[in-house]
Amino acid sequence: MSQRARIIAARLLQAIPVIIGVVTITFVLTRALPGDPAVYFAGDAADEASIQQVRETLGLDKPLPQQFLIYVGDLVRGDWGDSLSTGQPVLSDLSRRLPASLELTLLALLLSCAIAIPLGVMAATKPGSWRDHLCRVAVTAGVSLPTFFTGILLIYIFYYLLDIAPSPLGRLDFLYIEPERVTGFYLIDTALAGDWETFGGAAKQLVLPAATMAIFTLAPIARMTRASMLQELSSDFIRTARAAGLKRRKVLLGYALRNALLPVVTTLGMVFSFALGANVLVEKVFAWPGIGSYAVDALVASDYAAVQGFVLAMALLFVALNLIIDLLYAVIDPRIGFEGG
Amino acid sequence: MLKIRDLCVQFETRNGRVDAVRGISLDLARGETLGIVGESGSGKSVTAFSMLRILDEGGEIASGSLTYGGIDLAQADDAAMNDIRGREISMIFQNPRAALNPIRKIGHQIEDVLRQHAQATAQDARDKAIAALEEVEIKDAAARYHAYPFELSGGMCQRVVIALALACHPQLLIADEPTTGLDVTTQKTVMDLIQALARSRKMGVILITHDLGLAGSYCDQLVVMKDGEIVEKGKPDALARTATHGYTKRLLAATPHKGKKLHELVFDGTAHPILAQGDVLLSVQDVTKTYAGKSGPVHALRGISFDLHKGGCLGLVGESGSGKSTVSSIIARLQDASTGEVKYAGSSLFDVPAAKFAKDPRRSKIQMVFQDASDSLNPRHNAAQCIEEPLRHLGGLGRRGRQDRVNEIAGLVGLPTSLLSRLPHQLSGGQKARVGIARALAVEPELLILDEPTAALDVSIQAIVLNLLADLRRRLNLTYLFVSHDLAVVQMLCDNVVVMRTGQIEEVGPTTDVLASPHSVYTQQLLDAMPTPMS
Amino acid sequence: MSTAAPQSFVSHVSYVLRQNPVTMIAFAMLGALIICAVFGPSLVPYDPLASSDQILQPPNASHWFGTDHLGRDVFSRVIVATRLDMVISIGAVALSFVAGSILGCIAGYWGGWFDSIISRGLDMIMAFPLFVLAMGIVAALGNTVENVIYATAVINTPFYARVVRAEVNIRRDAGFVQAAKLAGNSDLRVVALHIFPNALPPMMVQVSLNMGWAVLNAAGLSFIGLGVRPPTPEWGIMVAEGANYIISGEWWLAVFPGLWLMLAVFTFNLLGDGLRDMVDPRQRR
Amino acid sequence: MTEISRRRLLQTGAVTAASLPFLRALPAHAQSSDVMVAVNGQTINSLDLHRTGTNRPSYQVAINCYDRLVSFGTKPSMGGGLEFDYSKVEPELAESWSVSDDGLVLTFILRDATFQDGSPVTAADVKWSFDRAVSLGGFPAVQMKAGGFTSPEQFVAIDDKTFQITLDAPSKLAIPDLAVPIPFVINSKVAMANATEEDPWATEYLHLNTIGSGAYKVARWSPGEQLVYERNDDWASGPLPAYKRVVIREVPSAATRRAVIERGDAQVSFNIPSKDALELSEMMEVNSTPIANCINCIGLNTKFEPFQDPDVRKAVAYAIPYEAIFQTAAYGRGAPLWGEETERSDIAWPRKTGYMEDLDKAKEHLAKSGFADGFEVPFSISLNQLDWMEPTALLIQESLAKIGITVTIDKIAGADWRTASLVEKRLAFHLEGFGGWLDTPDYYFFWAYKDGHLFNSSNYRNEEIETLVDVTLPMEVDHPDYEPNVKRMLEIALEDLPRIPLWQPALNVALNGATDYEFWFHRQLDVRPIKPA
Repeated sequence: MSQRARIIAARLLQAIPVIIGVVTITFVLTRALPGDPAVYFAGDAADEASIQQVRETLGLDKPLPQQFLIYVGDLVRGDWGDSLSTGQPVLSDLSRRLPASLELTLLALLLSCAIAIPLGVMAATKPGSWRDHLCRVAVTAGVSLPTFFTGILLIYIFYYLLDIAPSPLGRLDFLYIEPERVTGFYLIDTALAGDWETFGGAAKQLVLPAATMAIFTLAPIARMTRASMLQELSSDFIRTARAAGLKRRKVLLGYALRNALLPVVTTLGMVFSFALGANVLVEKVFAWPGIGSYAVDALVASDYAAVQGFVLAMALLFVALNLIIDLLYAVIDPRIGFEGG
Repeated sequence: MLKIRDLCVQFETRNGRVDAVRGISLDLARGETLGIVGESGSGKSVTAFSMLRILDEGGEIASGSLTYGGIDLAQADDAAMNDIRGREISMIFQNPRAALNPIRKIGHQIEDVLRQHAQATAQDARDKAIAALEEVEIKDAAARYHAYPFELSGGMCQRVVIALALACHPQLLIADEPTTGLDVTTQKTVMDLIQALARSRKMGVILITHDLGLAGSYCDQLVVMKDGEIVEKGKPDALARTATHGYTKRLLAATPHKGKKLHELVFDGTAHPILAQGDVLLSVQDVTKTYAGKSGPVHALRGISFDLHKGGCLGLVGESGSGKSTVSSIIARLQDASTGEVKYAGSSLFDVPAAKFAKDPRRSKIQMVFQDASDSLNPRHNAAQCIEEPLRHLGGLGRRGRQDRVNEIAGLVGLPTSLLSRLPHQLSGGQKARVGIARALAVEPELLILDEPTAALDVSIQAIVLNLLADLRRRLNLTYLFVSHDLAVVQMLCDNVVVMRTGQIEEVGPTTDVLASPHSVYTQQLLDAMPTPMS
Repeated sequence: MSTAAPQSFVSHVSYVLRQNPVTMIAFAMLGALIICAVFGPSLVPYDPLASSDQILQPPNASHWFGTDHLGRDVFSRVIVATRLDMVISIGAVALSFVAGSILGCIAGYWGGWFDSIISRGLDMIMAFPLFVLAMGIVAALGNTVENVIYATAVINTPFYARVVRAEVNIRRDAGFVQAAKLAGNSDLRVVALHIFPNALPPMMVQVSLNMGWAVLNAAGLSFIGLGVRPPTPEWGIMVAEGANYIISGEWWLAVFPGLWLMLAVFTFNLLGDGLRDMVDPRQRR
Repeated sequence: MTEISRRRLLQTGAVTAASLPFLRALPAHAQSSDVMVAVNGQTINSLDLHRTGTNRPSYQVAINCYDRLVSFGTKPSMGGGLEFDYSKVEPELAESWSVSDDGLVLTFILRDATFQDGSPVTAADVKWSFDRAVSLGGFPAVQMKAGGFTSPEQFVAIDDKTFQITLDAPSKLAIPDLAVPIPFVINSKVAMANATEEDPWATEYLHLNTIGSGAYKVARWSPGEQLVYERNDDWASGPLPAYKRVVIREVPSAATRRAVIERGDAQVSFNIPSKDALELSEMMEVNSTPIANCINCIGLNTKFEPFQDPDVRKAVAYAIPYEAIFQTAAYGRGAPLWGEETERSDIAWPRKTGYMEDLDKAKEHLAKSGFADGFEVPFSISLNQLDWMEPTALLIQESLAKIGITVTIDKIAGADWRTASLVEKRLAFHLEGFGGWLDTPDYYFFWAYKDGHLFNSSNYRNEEIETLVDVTLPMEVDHPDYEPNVKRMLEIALEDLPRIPLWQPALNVALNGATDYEFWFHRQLDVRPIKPA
């Protein structure tokens, strides 16, 4: 489709300066971090000589611009450098940890949409009623608590006291064997392999952390759904539909909600990129081997390669995300497609 | 077929109950076309909505009955109403493009209605939808089936809405201002289509409009409504002669049509002699304007030239897209032209770019009155602040001086000082138009550009504002450039007229000559579309 | 048209409050928060920094919210912390509001080059994982309160800039803008005095959301150890430290500051609609 | 939801908020008895201890998967369970060994042992491993130097079963330094097969695989998540461990770790905060062994002018609320180091300093000093050790304010902490928790009191200490001059007081469903001796 290709091209063209900007800022930011990684990784009783030796292996002794050129050179060749804190190449770390975070965030968003959108629609149909206020209050309460607090509270109640939830020890209880890696998403890989027992295990592990993040992302989605539904319900084509005698459900869902989805999709995009970054706390509490905690540990240890790799991955993800949203827009609203974005 | 007995409709609003309709009674026989005429706020639309029971939030039928084919619609339960809507009675609305679901193919929207009323099964729904489209004279309906509303023109959309409404062959069609917002020429074709369909199907039609001329030429019966009550009933031609109620008379007088004089619009209007014209104040020489559009350059203006004499009033007439607004904003120095020259009192206006013109001493000489008053007044400033704004930069007066000037101008345009502290959304259409004019006159301009100043107003208020403008021109010795799409209004106010079409001038000359013997075919079309006086 | 005389600002505000009970409660809570912030230190029964030998006492008569692991009174610390957290949220929001508005106006009104550069810049901040950016700033410049505020402000700026850019863009060619130009206003005055004030209502909702978010962000930073410097009492740190004590049974260390934090963020969020109605001229009757 | 806990829940009825904490630990879940789960807060970043950048938690792999020539014995520990006995050296891979009269030549006879791939362990493997330990540089090389092992020439494989080391000078630390984790024996044949020109010591291969003769081998390692040990059934160098599989799970949040050990889903929770140790000790076996030769102390940097004045240093020492700190920061775990030293010998170290909280004496000293009206100083603590440093700093801040010294607390992130405190030594007033591996006072002084050495974060220089330490370090413990030298060293340290000892910290390990935990000086988890309870 020519215009869809045009959207993709336009969006990618816009993305290039953003990526370049992000790479340079991260490079500068990591160098501005206090603390010399060479000392940290030279180990405890290392003397001046061994610290200098580590500094050379890391190439930190060269002047900054030269380091930057080397870094960009490596980047182009696909070598994202090795992370010192995990001893693995950054790329393999990211490829193992990104699916963990994505799986958690996507499931959380799915959960929160399944709750927030119906809530938004219900609140929009009866604006100002007690139900509208109740929904607004409940959803706002969810977003008012820091995620780590909700996380630990959920562990305390469902795991520690009621022993319903499995032990919050990462993505899979050690009783199960890790599924053979296809997409890195445990749920998908186990389903593909038809190993339903591990699928159950992985799903059980996902429930609490996903719930924690879902509670946190309810508010923006519910609020946007309510606002755009209110706007659509007051538009003329809804009156035409009602005048034509269409059933309430058809008018509400088929006509109004379909149109209201547009701004909701944009909000989803924003909430997703925000949630992916903010689930650092959830990962810390649930020992989830995600990308957030990886970045935080790297930052604390001034592990430059890991931090830069993480930020670049997130930037690429952000660009991909915007691209998907644009395409979704073109699918939902033909007008966007027609005007070429 | 339809009997309405003293219907009352009430609305629950923030400051208590409002009676939108106060006991009206109507009858409609099969195949008859009834016109309901009234100005905004007269309750005509509310009556229509109450027939289908699709009143807005907080509205409910307080008393009275609406019997249709034996059923009292006021009491009918939802299930029954659902069957009636669309199958027995259906409705079409004002701006057609907004009345269709923007992201769903028009064919599917028609199918939804058909399937809802079990008029079609999944298989033949498609053919039935295409048949419905053909009935409203849409060319190659099969292809149009897959089109989206935004891909169609205004007129085409209205045809689709009609197809939607008539898909299930209802007995009664309610048309709420079906043609306002459409171009004059398309208005005529749509109304003819509705009339033809009504006759061929023996269908009752209720036409709701504020345009008495339009209602007169298409309806068998007329009803005039004001503030929720029916003030006049009767046949159109009888009504012209035997109008009893003062309001109807004023409405009849205020409706402009061919050959009508300006002062005749208002009862006590006095005719004024044609003013002597001074030398050339404004001369536009071969002005062109091209925009860089998405798919190649767009030539909005292809070489426009005309002169405007001091004290004169030049009409600039053309349909939407003719470039008349572009010319006016170039002259007002809100945007720059691509090529060409505009001389004002001898000196060129183009030597100072539009962006820097704010500081130019001639800024106060050229002012403009806008069409949509609610869009052209800053929602956060009250009337006094709006008028005072130009004084603050160009007037050179102190605070007290500005205060007196504002009051003086308000008086001049007939705006009571008590309204000066009101915000725009607390003023009526007419009051907002007066504020717009007062603001333009605050800095004593010589040339006033009027961009469709009364298009958004009700007929009776339009009459008053037009007379006010004529009066001000005479008293303050102003020169007018009157931009409009409505030839009827232009022929009353302007000495000379320029007819424009797609960026070029079709015809120039004194208004009387152009009206009497138009040279270009296009001008003739415009003349034919003008409503004729009530016979 | 109702012809009642236009209400003054105060009567309009009271009108908005009456009309929406939830907003009424929100403003009442805001009042309470401000009182805690201003008179906090003189109201509280104990010195929030003084440790004592009664370590980890559950809530009792003398200590309504119990004591923490250094024997300090949790109730006093929660009340006194209000001032710091309000400073953080209002400070961060004010900074990002001003920066966002300026960027948004320039991008929205002048468009062209300005628009693409600013938009790409905003995309860059948005592309940056928010938490890492905040951590980077705080880690690089030290964990003082100012740095926490700057970090939060930088993250919030894109939200405002996007809203302002959209609002200014729609109104760029509105009638009243052209009228303002006719009245002799320079472009700058047109944007600042005519267009921008009309973009305030949607901004108010964003302000309320971000005020809540700023406090949560500070709490998140504290959880990783980069928050405000000890021993200054701040809800974020208290919840972060207290969270580790829940499992071992001392739930009051985290629950009470968490509750207060929730109430504050809750108030900020509910304020959004009320603020918008007050600022929106069309609401006045 | 296991049967036991559901029934217990039903008995206790609905759980109300007020009674939240009472549901204490439950018996270990019905785990298969030959698998053990240990939870740990730190992350392992390599399987090869000699690799540059390998962090401290990764040492446990070298301990559990590789053998050394010799090892220390064990003795009952003050905090319960067993701990290593520095004085007894026992055979591990070497059946027996002999030292030449002049103490320069050490000859070891190897036992009949095989690597995990079945090939026999030969002296050539030992030589290759020792050459690797001294040649790869970094911390391993420095630690080997402490025992006198510096270059490959010193190591000779006489025949398959005999291995000989020749020292440049006799040193009492030589044999003990062979028991530290660094000199582990690698299967050199497999290693050399995977070596390349730029990587002669096969660091890349050893980074991801364990090829030793130890009690366990690493079956699976997903960095940042978990590490799984499989038992090597034909382990020759010691009693066969009880567990067939051991899972080490990395759980960053202390709260989650506590929940998991209480619920019994993990049998061992390593290095838990003192508060948890105190509370968990009521319901399960908790070992809190004071760490040998390790002191939590306050560093007074001589670069900061007021701290050059001995009276100021003494004033600070008398103004420290020792008891309150020990209760709040350590919850009474570990050994107090303030007040009069009564029951221990003159050269026992760490020892009580003789100072106690006495504000009047503190004010007296401050008045005598050049800073009578007090001064302002930033107090730096490390982000990675907040659980004991923060409460301590807060209490010190509060009590110093009483004598006019105002202190602002400054938290410093991990990487920056080591640079600032140890390398650049620019932190004026800070906390420090160094512990020497070799359990002799002179070894502690070598690192912490000699000018320019890494852990001397106070920049302290005392000519007498400089010479005394150099002389005493290699001296045998039973040498006549040893005891007087050490006594003199302790006197100077406690008089000059560049570092004010607070308490000897304890390493807390909770066991629920497992027992026979042994504390080791390297402070990592040795899983070999642990058995199901």
